[in-house]
Amino acid sequence: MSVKKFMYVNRKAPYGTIYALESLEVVLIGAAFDQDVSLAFIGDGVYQLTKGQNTEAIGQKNFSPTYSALGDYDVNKIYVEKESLEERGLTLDDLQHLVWEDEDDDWAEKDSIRLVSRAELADVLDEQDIILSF
Amino acid sequence: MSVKKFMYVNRKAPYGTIYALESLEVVLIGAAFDQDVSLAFIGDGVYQLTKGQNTEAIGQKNFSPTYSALGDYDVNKIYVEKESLEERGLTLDDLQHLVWEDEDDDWAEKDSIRLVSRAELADVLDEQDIILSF
Amino acid sequence: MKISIQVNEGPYQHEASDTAYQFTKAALAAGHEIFRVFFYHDGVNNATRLAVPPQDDRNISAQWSELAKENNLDMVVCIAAAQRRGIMDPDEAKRQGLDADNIAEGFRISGLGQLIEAGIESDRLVVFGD
Amino acid sequence: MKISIQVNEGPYQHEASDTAYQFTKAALAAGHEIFRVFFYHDGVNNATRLAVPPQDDRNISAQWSELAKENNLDMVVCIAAAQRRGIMDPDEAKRQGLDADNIAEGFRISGLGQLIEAGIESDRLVVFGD
Amino acid sequence: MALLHTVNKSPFESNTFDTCLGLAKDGSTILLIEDGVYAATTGHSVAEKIKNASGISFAVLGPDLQARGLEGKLADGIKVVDYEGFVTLVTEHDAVQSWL
Amino acid sequence: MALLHTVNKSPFESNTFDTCLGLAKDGSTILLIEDGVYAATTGHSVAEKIKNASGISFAVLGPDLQARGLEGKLADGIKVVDYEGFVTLVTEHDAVQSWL
Repeated sequence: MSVKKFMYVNRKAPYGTIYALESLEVVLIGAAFDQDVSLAFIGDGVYQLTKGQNTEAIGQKNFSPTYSALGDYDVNKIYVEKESLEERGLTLDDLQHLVWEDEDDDWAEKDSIRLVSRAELADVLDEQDIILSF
Repeated sequence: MSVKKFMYVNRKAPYGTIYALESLEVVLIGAAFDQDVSLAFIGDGVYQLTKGQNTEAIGQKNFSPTYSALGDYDVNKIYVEKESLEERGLTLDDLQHLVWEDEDDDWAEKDSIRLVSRAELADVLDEQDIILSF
Repeated sequence: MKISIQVNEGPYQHEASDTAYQFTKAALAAGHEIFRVFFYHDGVNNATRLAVPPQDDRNISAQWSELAKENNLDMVVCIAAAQRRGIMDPDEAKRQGLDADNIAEGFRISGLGQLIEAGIESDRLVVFGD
Repeated sequence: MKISIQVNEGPYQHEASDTAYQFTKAALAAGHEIFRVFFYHDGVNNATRLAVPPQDDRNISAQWSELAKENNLDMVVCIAAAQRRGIMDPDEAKRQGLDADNIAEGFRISGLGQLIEAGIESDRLVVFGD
Repeated sequence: MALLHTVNKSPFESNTFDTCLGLAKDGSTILLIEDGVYAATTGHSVAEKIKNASGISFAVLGPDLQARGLEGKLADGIKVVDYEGFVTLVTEHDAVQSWL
Repeated sequence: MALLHTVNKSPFESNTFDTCLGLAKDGSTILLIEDGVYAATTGHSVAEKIKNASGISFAVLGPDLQARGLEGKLADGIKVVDYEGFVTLVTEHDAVQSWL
């Protein structure tokens, strides 16, 4: 069976709604299916990746550490829209540093996050076979 | 017991979500409690009052005729924000003509809808005791 | 002060019920009276006893049930909204000819008049939703 | 063509489930195969059999159940989302030590792998939500 | 490749329509459904954006437009489809992106 | 009379914050909660709107700000409250308008 291009589009902030958490659950399960997986963080979706989340006082589970485990599941194409960050006064430094180890390059550690312009992201979306939206 | 000023704030379009319908259900029940009732339609809430709604093809119940019954329940202070209409390319002519009969004026038929500016509406909101939001 | 709470969204999908719960707890701790918590719209879904969230997550329905028990809270679920969405107490289930019910401890099903009454009787009404 | 559907919201609160239902019906009428309808997030709340909406309103859960029966549809409810929100089939209810279940006819509870599989096996996946 | 984009939010309440428009490529179609149909009407700033998006096709779900009483205000150049037409659009495009 | 307004939506995704700002009178307080707390951070267009709304007091729910990892980006002049402080704000104002 041929491999399909799966894209998970994340546009919602974490904790205010459950979509970020449950989207991550699909991504983890989906990683076992050996498809060509990408994640896009657009609009408020970029807030899912901020450093230093501490949910103790709101009584919800802090699921942000899970993003750093994605590399271990071979989920390493994480597109972050540049314009979305800028509109929100954020830079890459405000986000977690997500990495993966490249088996084909002597396990070199590489960045998972690809900062892309809106136009570049439009091209990436256009190539997908299956787009899951949350 | 003294009469309280109750305000129902409607900011959501009909049918896409249930808030408009269920808000109307509270208003009808609340009318029996002899309080000082007002309704405000702000933002997409103004779409609740459009003429000519026909829900047959989406399979939902058309509840828009209920708005014209509000006058019979002595609910006759219906504030519509002027700026919200204008932003959406609408005028009062696009909305239902809602009326009530004034017992103290020989049952004269009067308009229920009060077209108000944002600043006027801010004053009305400011006077309320209880604001129910949907 | 006498405060009532309205919850318009179900558990987990939106933070509304969490915030309402934390607010209610804080109001009680500060010595205020909670006249009533009214669950409307999808808020009725907070009243299920069949939820089994993961062990490392909170059980929102159970939190409300406990808070009600400890503080003798009046937690009312709108009957019309509950019937639409399948939240049933034993009496309603029987009346509707259903073979099961799912309401959690501490919640009672009643009419929208209870929300209006809460507005009349309370000094403040605070609405949580989406 | 082989099409799968994902429903992210519960009945009534959002139009998503209505639109998904009308779309599914139209796709079947046009001769397409519906590989699977997957209910995720609050979408799992469509699977209750305890809903009793007003007589002049549609019964969304019952509509799905009928459509499934007539067309042999595979309607899958995400187990993790269902456990959080209190949608239970008899087996799950038993395993969790609960005294009731509430799943409607035609729905089955299973894992998220079923959604991925639907994406792999179908020519199109269409998502309905909020 | 050409995507079918669906938008189900009012352009006056949410940034979803603008986000979709920013990421839709020439040759793709944007289908307005549910509360998204308000973008398909005339006389406001959103109508201008649609008029200027020349490389993109626009369609609107007729049942949702009728429900909201706005059939008479439909802007020029937007194709009205029913649920069957929605299905056809899905099959005619290579994939579907639902902007939720 | 002075109202307490709560806003629980991101100002970047929804018009709720702008609507609230347009209808809040001088002397009232706007409390940012849940996804509304993003309005309380610095470095974007919304921060300017808050700075210019001189007659209105702004507060933000600390637990929601911490959850989102944005405590370090809090704009000047916005008071941080916990749930107890939220309750106090409710009692100190004459009524509460939740902008949902």
